[in-house]
Amino acid sequence: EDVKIGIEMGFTGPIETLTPPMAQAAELAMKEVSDSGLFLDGAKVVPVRNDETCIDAGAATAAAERLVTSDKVSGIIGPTCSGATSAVLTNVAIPNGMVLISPSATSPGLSTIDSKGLFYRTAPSDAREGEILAQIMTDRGVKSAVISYTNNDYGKGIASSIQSAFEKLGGKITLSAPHEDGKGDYSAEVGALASAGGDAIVVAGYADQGGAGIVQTVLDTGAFSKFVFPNGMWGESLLAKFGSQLDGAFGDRPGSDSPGAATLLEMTKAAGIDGNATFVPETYDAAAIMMLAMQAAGSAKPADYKGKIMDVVNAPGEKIYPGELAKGLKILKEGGDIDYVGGSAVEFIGKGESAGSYREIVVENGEMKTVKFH
Amino acid sequence: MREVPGGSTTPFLIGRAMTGGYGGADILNGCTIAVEKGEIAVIVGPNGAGKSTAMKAVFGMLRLREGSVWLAGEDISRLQPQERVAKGMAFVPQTENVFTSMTVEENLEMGAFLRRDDFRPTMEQVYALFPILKQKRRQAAGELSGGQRQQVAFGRALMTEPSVLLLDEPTAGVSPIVMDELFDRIIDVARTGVTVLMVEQNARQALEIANRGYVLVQGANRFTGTGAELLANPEVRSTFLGG
Amino acid sequence: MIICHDVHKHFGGFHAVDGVSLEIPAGKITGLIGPNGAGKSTLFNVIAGLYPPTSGRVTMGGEDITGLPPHELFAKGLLRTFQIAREFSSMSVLENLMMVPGNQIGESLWSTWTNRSGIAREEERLRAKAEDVLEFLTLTHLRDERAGTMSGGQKKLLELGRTMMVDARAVFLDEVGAGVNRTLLKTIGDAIVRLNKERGYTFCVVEHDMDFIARLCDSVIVMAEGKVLARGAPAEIIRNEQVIEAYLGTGLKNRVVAAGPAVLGATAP
Amino acid sequence: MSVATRNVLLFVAVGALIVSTGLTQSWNAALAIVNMGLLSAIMALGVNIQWGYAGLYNVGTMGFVALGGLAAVLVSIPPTEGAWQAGGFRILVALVFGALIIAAAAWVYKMLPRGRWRFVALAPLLVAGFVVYRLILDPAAAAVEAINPALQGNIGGLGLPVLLSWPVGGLLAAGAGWLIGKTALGLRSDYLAIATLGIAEIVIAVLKNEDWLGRGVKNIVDIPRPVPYEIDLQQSQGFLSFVSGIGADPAAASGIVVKLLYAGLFLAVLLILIWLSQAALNSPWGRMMRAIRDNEVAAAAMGKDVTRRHLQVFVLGCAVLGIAGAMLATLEGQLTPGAYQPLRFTFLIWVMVVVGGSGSNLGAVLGGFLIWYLWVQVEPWGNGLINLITAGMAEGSQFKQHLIDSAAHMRLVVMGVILILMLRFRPQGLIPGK
Amino acid sequence: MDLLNALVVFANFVLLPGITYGAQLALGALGATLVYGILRFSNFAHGDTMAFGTMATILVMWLLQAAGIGFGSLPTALLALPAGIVVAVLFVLATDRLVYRYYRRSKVNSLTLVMVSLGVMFVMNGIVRTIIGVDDRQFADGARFVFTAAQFREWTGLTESLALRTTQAVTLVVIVLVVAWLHWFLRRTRTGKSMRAFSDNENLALLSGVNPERVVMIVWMLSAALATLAGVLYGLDKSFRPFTYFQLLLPIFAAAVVGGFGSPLGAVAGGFVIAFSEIFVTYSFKKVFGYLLPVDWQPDGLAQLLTTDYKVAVSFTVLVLVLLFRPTGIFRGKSA
Ligand SMILES: Nc1ncnc2c1ncn2[C@@H]1O[C@H](COP(=O)(O)OP(=O)(O)OP(=O)(O)O)[C@@H](O)[C@H]1O
Ligand SMILES: Nc1ncnc2c1ncn2[C@@H]1O[C@H](COP(=O)(O)OP(=O)(O)OP(=O)(O)O)[C@@H](O)[C@H]1O
Ligand SMILES: [Mg+2]
Ligand SMILES: [Mg+2]
Repeated sequence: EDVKIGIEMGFTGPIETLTPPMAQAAELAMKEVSDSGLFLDGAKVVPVRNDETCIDAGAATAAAERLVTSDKVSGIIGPTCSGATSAVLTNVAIPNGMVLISPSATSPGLSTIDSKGLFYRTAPSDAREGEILAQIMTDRGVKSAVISYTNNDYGKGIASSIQSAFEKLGGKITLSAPHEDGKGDYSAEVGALASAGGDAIVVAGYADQGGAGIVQTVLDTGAFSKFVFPNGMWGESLLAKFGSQLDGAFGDRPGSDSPGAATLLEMTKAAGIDGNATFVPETYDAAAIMMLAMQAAGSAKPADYKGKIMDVVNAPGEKIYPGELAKGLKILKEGGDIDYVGGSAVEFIGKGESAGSYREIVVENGEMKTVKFH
Repeated sequence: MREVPGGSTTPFLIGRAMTGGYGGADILNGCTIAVEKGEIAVIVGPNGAGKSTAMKAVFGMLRLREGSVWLAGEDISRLQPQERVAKGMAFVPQTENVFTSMTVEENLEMGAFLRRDDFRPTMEQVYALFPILKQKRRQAAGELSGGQRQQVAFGRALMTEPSVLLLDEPTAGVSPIVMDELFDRIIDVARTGVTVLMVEQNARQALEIANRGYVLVQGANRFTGTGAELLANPEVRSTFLGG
Repeated sequence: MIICHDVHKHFGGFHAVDGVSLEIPAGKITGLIGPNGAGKSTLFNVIAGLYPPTSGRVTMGGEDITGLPPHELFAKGLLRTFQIAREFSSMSVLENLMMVPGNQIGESLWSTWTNRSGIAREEERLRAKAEDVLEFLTLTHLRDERAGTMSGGQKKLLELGRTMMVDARAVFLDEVGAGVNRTLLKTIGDAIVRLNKERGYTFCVVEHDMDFIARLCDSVIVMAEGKVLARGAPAEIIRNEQVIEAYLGTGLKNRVVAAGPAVLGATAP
Repeated sequence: MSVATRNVLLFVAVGALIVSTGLTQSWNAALAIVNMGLLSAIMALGVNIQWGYAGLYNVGTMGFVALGGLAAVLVSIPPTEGAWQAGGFRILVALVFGALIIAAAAWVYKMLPRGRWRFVALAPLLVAGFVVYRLILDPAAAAVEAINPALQGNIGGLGLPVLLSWPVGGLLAAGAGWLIGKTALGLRSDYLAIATLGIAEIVIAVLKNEDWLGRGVKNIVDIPRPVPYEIDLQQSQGFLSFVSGIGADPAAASGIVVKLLYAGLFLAVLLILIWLSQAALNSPWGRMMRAIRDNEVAAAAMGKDVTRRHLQVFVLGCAVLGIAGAMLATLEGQLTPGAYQPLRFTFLIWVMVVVGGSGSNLGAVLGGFLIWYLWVQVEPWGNGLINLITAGMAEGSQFKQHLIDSAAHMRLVVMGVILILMLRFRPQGLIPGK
Repeated sequence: MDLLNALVVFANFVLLPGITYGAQLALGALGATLVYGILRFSNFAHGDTMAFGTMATILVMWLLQAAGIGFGSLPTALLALPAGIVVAVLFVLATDRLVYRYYRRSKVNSLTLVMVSLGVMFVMNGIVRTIIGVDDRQFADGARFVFTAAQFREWTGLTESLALRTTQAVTLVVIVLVVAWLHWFLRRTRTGKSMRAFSDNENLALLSGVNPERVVMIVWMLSAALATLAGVLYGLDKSFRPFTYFQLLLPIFAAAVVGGFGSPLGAVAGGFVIAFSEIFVTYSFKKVFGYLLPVDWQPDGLAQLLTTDYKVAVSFTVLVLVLLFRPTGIFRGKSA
């Protein structure tokens, strides 16, 4: 019997540029599992896409309701925006005992919801990333900086964690100001940031959203010459757009020295997916984890497999990388134990949040280069 | 139905047995209005009789259920208003007859919209007729007094240099002195061969200059005759002309 | 009743009303005439609170009413009609009349929820009154039509009808006659006289139909170019050379004479 | 067909759409639509009061809905420990001070004649007032925001029952509406529209950036409920035995019960509001409002106080929107300022009003249900459309893949086409108003 | 020297960006204001018309680039612009034929038309995204700068610097030409006058012999052409993304309204009001004061009237204030 998995993401609305490769990555994992023939007695996994609209919690809830009660999915990858995520979690997932694995929700506020073990996220939490980025900045001799963050829970969270960590290390943030995504003009923001001044500008946004607008305006006006990018900014599109103008920019991305990230990049490339886009590894991993947990439980019922999610992600067990899902399925079938690493080196802590390990990236000749792992 | 005025030869402009309305009940009930070339015809009647509706019907702004409109021996019932303008017809509606946001001069220019020749002389004539308009030519027509607007509306129609002039209560709200000017001018215009059809409530003055008069009641012809005949008819006088 | 003290109204550099002082005596019918653009409607608008005057004062029964908003003037019993009819075009003719009386119980939001029977009774009364007015104006058959679909003259009648819905002290009529059938206008004139005689309404009437003015008015004020040109009894005014030159023209005299002296004789002393 | 029967049929038709969702998808999905439909109906009612009755073009709907949501937070969530001591009181002082400054400015504005002196007096008053206000507010706000910022950082609420927040939301929005009405109602049509839109954007900006108030973009996700949680029902013995008695699935049944409870509450509010608005509309008050909408100058000349009535209607409409906003936050259990976007909370509501028939309360309700239904249901239709189009295409063709990837956008296309068609056949709306 | 530096900083971060952004908003607002002024409704599909026209231009540009055709130091997109305009015009005329004409003939009220345009907006939204996708696209080629910040510093030797982008220069030239032409066209030409007459009183225009279909057609053509022009110039300067273009709708309407809806000059004034109130009020004068004031007078803080958090709020506050004193906009626009 086929297993349906819902993919509920903001296909229209503010983050519509981010979601298509994410959904494709999830479907890539599902195809891999289906093709292996090893999943739950040879079951196929069928993805069901649904639009969460990002901004409309009501529509997101309705869509999720439809996924659960009409499409009868066995789990949901998503939602992607925090408002939709919390609404779907409290109003649909928890009442119906449905498992949600969000590849992109990072807000600490979500942990206040008593999710009954139904909610997981593969994107690492903001706090950890802030510490690492602050460390990298200090190591690279940045003494003072400004932060421009996207005005949502992710942006605000990461900005404040960078600021506090950086100031603890003796640096100075001269101004931390938000920018709105999807707006036309960022001159005002850059004007204020430039006045505040500093060695570098941290752009805590999204690569093809307001973040790109800020970068563009900074480059155009010559306000700063050194960029620092947290995870959300590292996308192929950013480099395609600005190329070697960004030389010298640095930052961090989730990832480990494990070969997973590189493998996934190869796989996505082969499938015609933009593997460098934001949250693509996290989404692949989210889908993979869900299916592996089903396999471990030997059942696609949320109530059965939700308890297995922590087990398949965390040690002990055989490490499983992207492209090795068949291997993982096999081990689990045989009753073995696995430690899913995936493309983002995912590791769950607490109530199902990703611990996250990071790689340090610099731009050289318009190309991303990993220089170190943290 | 009454016989077509003018006997067997078709009049220059005729709305024949017109029946129709605005979608609900018929407003016009088989009324016939005709004018000869270079003559003045006046329609009078109580308020709501359908006089304005008849004018609109002649100008093609109302879909007729029955009846037809003929101009110079040609059936123009199917023509759009702007096509009738091209045929030399001009119409001054009873209300909303100026472009309020445009200046007086632009209003006059719009009157000459279809003219390709030099209309400056005609404009000078209009200004000579209504000197106040010249003074106010740069002012928006919406800022004029009621009577001044009527002058603009009339002037706009003159600018067309029409061969048929339809006027719906041109003298409503104009002062006596201007009214005299207007009637004089209407006579002049008719003398140059222009056919004039007008609705008037200043009916006595209007009928005095009319070659032909129609009394319309509930969308049908009640009395028809020369202006003098109607003026002389005591029933018409007391019921429709205010004694 | 209503006194204007040196009222000015300027539009940009243009002096539409240029220092008008006049009195509209209580309980009388006063005519206001003058060439097009003399400033009659503008003066009306100043008195009725539609425009604030540039300078000058307006008093009503000794009380300063300069610049009061229209609805307060209405409450004080000052009513006006508009030269270019302003009906409530999407409402029925009957509703156009029924909405007029002020301080209806049903206009308070609270009583629409609490005092529904009171409202119903009041509506009955208003409806009866409105029907009377419609009957008088020969508009009964249009009672439930949308006012916007009325003919030009019918709209004028409705304008007048609205002033008949309430007990007014002073009524300002701006060319109610333009576009109204002359036979009906006579009846209207009679009604105005009756309201004036029986209920003591004060009227100020702008009209270009001299027969009408002559028949109705106790006295006439002539305006030209924003100023008062002359005032006096109708018969005097009609013979005033200045007025003839500025306003009446010579044609009219001829016509009035042609129509017979009876017309003038009605009010001539 | 009489008007009444046609209206009944229209409601039956929309009801049938929702029931068919219940049959083909699930009753939970159908009830979710009903609940949001009820809320949409109330919002549409609010807009209809302003637009349909008085012709006031308020495009700031989202701001008032958001204020209602804020009320839900301020009333229902428990106070943050230590927040009041840390800075809450000083914030209060700052706000009172700010209000005083504005009052003083208004007073000065009234007292001084037009001209330069007014400006000379006002400018320093406002600037100095603003600086002092910020001097009091900023440190206090920072202190509050420093309290456990990852999870709190706000002053919290009063910890009262959330139902109380519905009237409070109405009052809050009405208060804001009064302020706005006082200043902006002199504007006409599209100018009023853009001004109200601007003010709504300002409200949203405050909600987004003043973290001490409602956590800003960090969102509040745990507004308590007036009805039991499904999960608690699923664990209650009585409920389980009841469910097994009728042979239903406990998860689905608990969802249905909770939604029905919400629906009952919402329906009660809607019915009260409808009764109140119908009574007002079909009375001389309503006639007066129609006259004002039709021709303000004439209405004023007929003794109607246009300004006052506009303000009255504006405030009432805002109050209804505020109530709906509080109810929405209650239903969703969260306040997410980023979600208050014009498309969703202004224009969609306007579509409901116009499609329903502006000026008609029943129309607004019908439009609310119908448009909400479409808003959430066109997505599968869009997908279906794409499947239909691509069915005949060669497997694996790039174009086909492209179209399939674009399926999400078909939702917009279908929505647009339906809107256009609906207006084409009934440009006056389904149940036209007077 | 310090004075110069202060000026340059100010110019680089306030003046130039403000002028450019203002001009971009103005261009967008022109098309919207034209439709409002003459067809008498707020066209919500205008933002998407911009997106559509830009998309058409980009597609043509790709063809040109594939054929190896360029435009020297100017962006190739400008070469493709005429074709883009033609496509957009055709598309918009088709919407008029298929959608708007029916409503116009049945004389529905303007709010219904607004809602219809909302429907058209949804459809165009979907079409654009389906054809070109949702991604951010940078399509400016040629020389991006007339002079860069580094060049400027080299020439002048100042500490502060200034950069001028090609697109900024082009936008400014275009806006001046377009507004002058439009003003002349509406006020002086026969067609222009007939359009104003049509908007004033449709029936009477008909009586004067104006062909309404022609007027409507010209309005749509102009509005589509202006939208495409605005969209392409904007996209060259920033980048093209359907969602951003959709979001531009609000500031564009704000600009049109604050300037006086229906007035081309107003659209320009409005564009600058909106742009400068965003940029100026939230600008931090710290650096400028740093050059101008003696050391011990210098502010500790950012010397900012309001933080950029409130950028949107500020521009709308300015807008509301302008409207309070000028209820129908700076240039006394129309009100329905
Ligand atoms: N809003 C305005 N702006 C500029 N000028 C105006 C305005 N309103 C009126 N005027 C001018 O003021 C003068 C007086 O106008 P008003 O309407 O008072 O005349 P009137 O005496 O009522 O004339 P009529 O008999 O034609 O109705 C006219 O010349 C008119 O052009
Ligand atoms: N647009 C319309 N829609 C529906 N009915 C209309 C419309 N215009 C006029 N009518 C009706 O048609 C009838 C005749 O109107 P019309 O304007 O032709 O009268 P009229 O003879 O010109 O009167 P008046 O002397 O008052 O101008 C009136 O009863 C009026 O109510
Ligand atoms: Mg008529
Ligand atoms: Mg007048």
